[in-house]
Amino acid sequence: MSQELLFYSFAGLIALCSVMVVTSRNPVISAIFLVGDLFLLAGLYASMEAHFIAAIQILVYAGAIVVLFMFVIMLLNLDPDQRSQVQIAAPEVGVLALTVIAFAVVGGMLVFGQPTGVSGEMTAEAINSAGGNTFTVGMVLYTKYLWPFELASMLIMLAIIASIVIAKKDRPKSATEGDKRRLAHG
Amino acid sequence: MVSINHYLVLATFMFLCGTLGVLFRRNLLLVLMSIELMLNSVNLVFVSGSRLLGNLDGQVMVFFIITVAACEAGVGLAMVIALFRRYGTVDTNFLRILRG
Amino acid sequence: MGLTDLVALLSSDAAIQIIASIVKILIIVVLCLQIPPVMVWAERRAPAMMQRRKGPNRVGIGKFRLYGLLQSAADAVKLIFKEEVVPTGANKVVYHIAPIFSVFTAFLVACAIPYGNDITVFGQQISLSPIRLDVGFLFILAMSSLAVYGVTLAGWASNNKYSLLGSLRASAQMISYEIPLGMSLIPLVIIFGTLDLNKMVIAQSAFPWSWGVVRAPISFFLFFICMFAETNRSPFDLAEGESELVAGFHTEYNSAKFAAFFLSEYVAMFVLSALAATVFFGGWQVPFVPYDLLLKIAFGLDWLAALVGFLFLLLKAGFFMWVYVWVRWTLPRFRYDQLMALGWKFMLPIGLFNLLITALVVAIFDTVTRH
Amino acid sequence: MLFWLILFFPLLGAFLNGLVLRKVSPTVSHILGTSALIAAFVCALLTYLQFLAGGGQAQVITGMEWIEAGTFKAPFNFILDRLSGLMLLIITGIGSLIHIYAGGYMHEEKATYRFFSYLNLFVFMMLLLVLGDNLLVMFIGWEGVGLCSYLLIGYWYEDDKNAAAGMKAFLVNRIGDIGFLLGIFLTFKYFHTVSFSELKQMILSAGAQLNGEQIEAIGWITLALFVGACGKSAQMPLYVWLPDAMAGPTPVSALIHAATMVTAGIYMMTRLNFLFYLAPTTQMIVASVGAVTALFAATIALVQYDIKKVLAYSTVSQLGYMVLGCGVGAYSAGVFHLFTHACFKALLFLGAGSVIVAMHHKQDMREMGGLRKYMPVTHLVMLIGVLAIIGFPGLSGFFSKDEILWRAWTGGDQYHIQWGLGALAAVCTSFYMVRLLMLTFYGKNRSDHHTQEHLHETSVVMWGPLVVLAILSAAVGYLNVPHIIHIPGLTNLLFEHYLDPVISIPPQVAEHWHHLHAEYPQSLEWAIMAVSVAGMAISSLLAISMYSNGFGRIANSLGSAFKGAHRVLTNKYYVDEFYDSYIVTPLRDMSQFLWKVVDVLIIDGIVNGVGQAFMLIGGLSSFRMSGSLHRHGMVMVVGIICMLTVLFF
Repeated sequence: MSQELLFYSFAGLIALCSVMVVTSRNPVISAIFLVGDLFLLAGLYASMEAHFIAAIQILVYAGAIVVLFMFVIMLLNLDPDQRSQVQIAAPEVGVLALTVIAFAVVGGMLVFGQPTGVSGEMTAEAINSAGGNTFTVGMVLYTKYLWPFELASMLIMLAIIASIVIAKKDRPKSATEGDKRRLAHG
Repeated sequence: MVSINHYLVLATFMFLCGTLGVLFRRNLLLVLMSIELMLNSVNLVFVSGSRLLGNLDGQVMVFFIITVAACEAGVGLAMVIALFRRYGTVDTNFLRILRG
Repeated sequence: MGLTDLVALLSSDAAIQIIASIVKILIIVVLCLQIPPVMVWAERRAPAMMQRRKGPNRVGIGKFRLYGLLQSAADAVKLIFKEEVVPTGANKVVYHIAPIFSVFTAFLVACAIPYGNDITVFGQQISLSPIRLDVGFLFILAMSSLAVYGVTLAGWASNNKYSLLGSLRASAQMISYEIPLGMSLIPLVIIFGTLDLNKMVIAQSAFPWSWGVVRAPISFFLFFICMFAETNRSPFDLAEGESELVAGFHTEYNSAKFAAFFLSEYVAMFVLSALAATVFFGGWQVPFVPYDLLLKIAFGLDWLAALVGFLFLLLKAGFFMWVYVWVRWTLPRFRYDQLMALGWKFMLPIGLFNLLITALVVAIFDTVTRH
Repeated sequence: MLFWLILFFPLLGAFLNGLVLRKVSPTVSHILGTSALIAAFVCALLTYLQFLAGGGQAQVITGMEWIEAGTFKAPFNFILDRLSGLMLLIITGIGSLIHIYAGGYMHEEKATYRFFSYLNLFVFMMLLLVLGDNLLVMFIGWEGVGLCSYLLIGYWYEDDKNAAAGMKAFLVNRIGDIGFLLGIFLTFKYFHTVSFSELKQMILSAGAQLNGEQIEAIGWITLALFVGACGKSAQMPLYVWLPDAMAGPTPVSALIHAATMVTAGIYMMTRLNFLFYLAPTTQMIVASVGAVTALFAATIALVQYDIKKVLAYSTVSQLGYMVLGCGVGAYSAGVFHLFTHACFKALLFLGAGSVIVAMHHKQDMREMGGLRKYMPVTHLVMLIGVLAIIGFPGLSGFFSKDEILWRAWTGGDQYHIQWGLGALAAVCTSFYMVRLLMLTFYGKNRSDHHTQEHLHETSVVMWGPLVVLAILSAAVGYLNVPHIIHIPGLTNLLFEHYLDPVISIPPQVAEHWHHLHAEYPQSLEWAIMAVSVAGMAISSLLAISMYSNGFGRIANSLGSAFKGAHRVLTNKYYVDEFYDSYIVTPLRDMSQFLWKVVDVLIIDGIVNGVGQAFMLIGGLSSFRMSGSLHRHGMVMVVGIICMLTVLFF
């Protein structure tokens, strides 16, 4: 009972936040709702006994990624007229309708679907007796997924270097003639 | 008891929001945020699946997705900044360098 | 519903836990609300002491002046009853949300500190921290990483360039020092083998030579520096360098919302002090008195023992609070590039190195003891 | 563990010198490079002593897996037996001495980190070559030493001549490498293994009767491998690179082009002696090539003026002896000559290097003379070196060279011609070596005033190693005293017995060889020895009389009397010119054709054409590209929806 209450309240808020992320005119508001979304999702994870993922979700997603978004938004400090307007033309409307319908169909299928799959051994009780969620996830991560884990660290290294190289302000580059022509064209 | 269907439907809805954000928002930052939304919906599916099947691989996968998302956000935002420096805008209406 | 039903409902296991949680949260909130006045008083009296002057000592009730302690109460009253001014260009919603966010995250972290060993009430085991998770350690890191939002949003929403600059500085600083902070704490996790803070405290025992500060001195050194940087305190208080940025991110805030920022800043200081005490100085352990012995001394009453432990925790945290004030009136301010260079080029490499060494030593020690 | 350190130290030295410590002073790089090698030598010595104490049985040291495909296996396994143990000591020991010396020789250079890095890498590769338990690991070392040789010959690459010499060495070696590779392929095809130990077991085990096809294959395998050996060990007709290789610094000439790398061919043939024993035709070819090379190079050396060129041709000639030894089945004699030659030729090169340093990098002997009084130590050690190489009785060359000649005579009647060529080459050797000594150290000094003023003995860093090498050159001969001479306290033919476990005559031909050894009387051996010593003495005296005071009357009149022959010899039989006009030029023309016509016109045309065609097609269809991110995204989403629809319904 309380589980369902929890789920429905969280789910409702998540849905609301998701809609607000996409529809807010102001990117900062979007980012705030994104944080809310992530926070609520972390709550859902925690309710599913995935404490480690919940903590990581807040630590990395809310604590780092969205902060980065916020930073960039403030750094760019867009003029109000540059805050985007949704342009609606005929093809857009068609695609919008099609997408919504397609997702509605998928959602409908999911409501009545029956899950199938091979059950593993790590049920909630097994996890608790084996030393808790963090411990068991760690064991899986550092044994079965050791190499992917190392690769992921390599990926992060690459991303750090790439970000620095891309965003570095080495010498002021103004738009070339060709770029200006294209911009004027577009 | 909350069944997995609940989570899946919620994830589908989040994914829909993300998709529409990518398709219709003209601000590159918003596009990136929408992508984060989509990734999160997938994470939700993984975690709920992990609980349903009693298999921790799903949670490990979420861990990796978060890693990749961090990289994606870092590089993506760096590109947004570079674009803004060069063209003075992050509105995709004005960024049509690949126009044929 | 009759009275007996009500009693039955109230004495059910779940109800006891819920009531206990509410009580715990109330205690924490009340405790945290007392921090700023006391600290403001301390921050006035301490420099006075250092500079051989008197400091505030007049305000009192009648003849009871309490060394000027009531000056803070008077200030608080004045602050809250001031007129609220909202800048015209501000983003109203975000402007109002920001201080709430700030206080919220600060209190959340404060809720995860173990204030004492578990006690048994009505046959129910109750832990003395409102939020008790087996990943409590991660929870604290996660929540303190959210503190940056309050600062960032406040600066942005104020629509003031000094606020924005201050908030950018502050948030960049907090993000930068969060990494060495985490790096300095992870070796402790390796050493104690748990993410549960209360278990960490128990693992440290009552004897100072097995406390975290002895086992991981470099970690403590890093943590100690990060404590100041994370809370934007002197000597790292560039975010509100008065001579440069008016007052930093809260330039445009006044009255109760300013008080909220004030509150959250001091709560954050308290939380970090308490965390330092918990992780490095044995938390609620009474030095040289093991918990079993303490329990015997306390006539076998676990709540009394927990109370004593709680007081010792406050004592230890209070020491660090005092160090905050002490340092503020002793050291000059850093330059911004120095701050960043210190964080990224000095603290982070040392933190990584320390982590590596600790992991190696623990691994070797484990292997040796196993065979 | 110790064994791995032998390989590790030179590699570490190369790594540190080449990649890490590039900015340090020459002294530091010298100390680093040298100490890496000395450490390797100490490890090698300890390993070797351990190995001998363990009874000296061959052992395979298992490294890591390398290539595995089906039945083909080439792991990084190493073999430690008496042969590779000896080579280990030669390479690291003489290498250490030369490293020490190089510090003095190169001290005026600026970027010596490059030099010492290459040198250490060379030693590592050479160790790999020597220690590898299969043909492929040996091939890595084989190519690696070739590479280092190329890099070191062209060390002073600013000079086009040096760069060209390096290139020449590299290209000529390629021809030999093709032979070597063919040999590896054939070995695997017919024996299904490339491992030495497995191959040896397969050939020697009495039960394994080889079929006719395999016997025939052995002929071709050995021939192909011998082509490889020809390239690396500078035999006819592939010797041309070695004299040019003297463009490199002198320590390089001493280490690579005299003591170690060029002996790789002899080492390889000895390692595979059980195969060569089964191929009499190849052995005949090997012996003939060796003998012809020995004489051919010796005659060229008679008239050279460049001190290093003389030594280079002398090296080619001496290598010819070793090959001759292998060809007549006297592998232990060949390896023994390799050993003594490594000592005295390193000594001669390093001595020549001292002279060159003293002469301010002038190498022409016509400008030298009378250096005895300026450089007494160098003179003394050079004298020992010359006496050793010409086979003066009692010094090392006497024992090793005579052993080869004796074994050539007794190898069977078909080898008497080769013996004759070898004996003639020995006569020439003593002539040109004594000539070198005379022109350099005796008579009047012919250099200009400025050079003369600065003539002096070199530093101890340089002459120290020379003294050690001189002692070695004098002494190592007593390891293999022929059985007709009795020296109290010394066992005869110590070295030959030492190598017995390595030299394994297959059962099929064992009888023939044992038969050969038995039948010759002692008096014949005395006679052969007398012939060599007499020839040596006569030609030495001739040289002394001709060159005791510069170019005397006899020398000039002889030169003018045989003008034609002199010119041919001075121009090295026109071999380089022959190669140039009949091989290099046609090849270059063909390459020009391939480049200008086939590559640029046809291949590039096709490639660019394909690209341009796509550009054209892309340009035609590019009008659909709106450049709008969202349009593209929408198309993608619609596509995914369509695909899912098709999949589900």
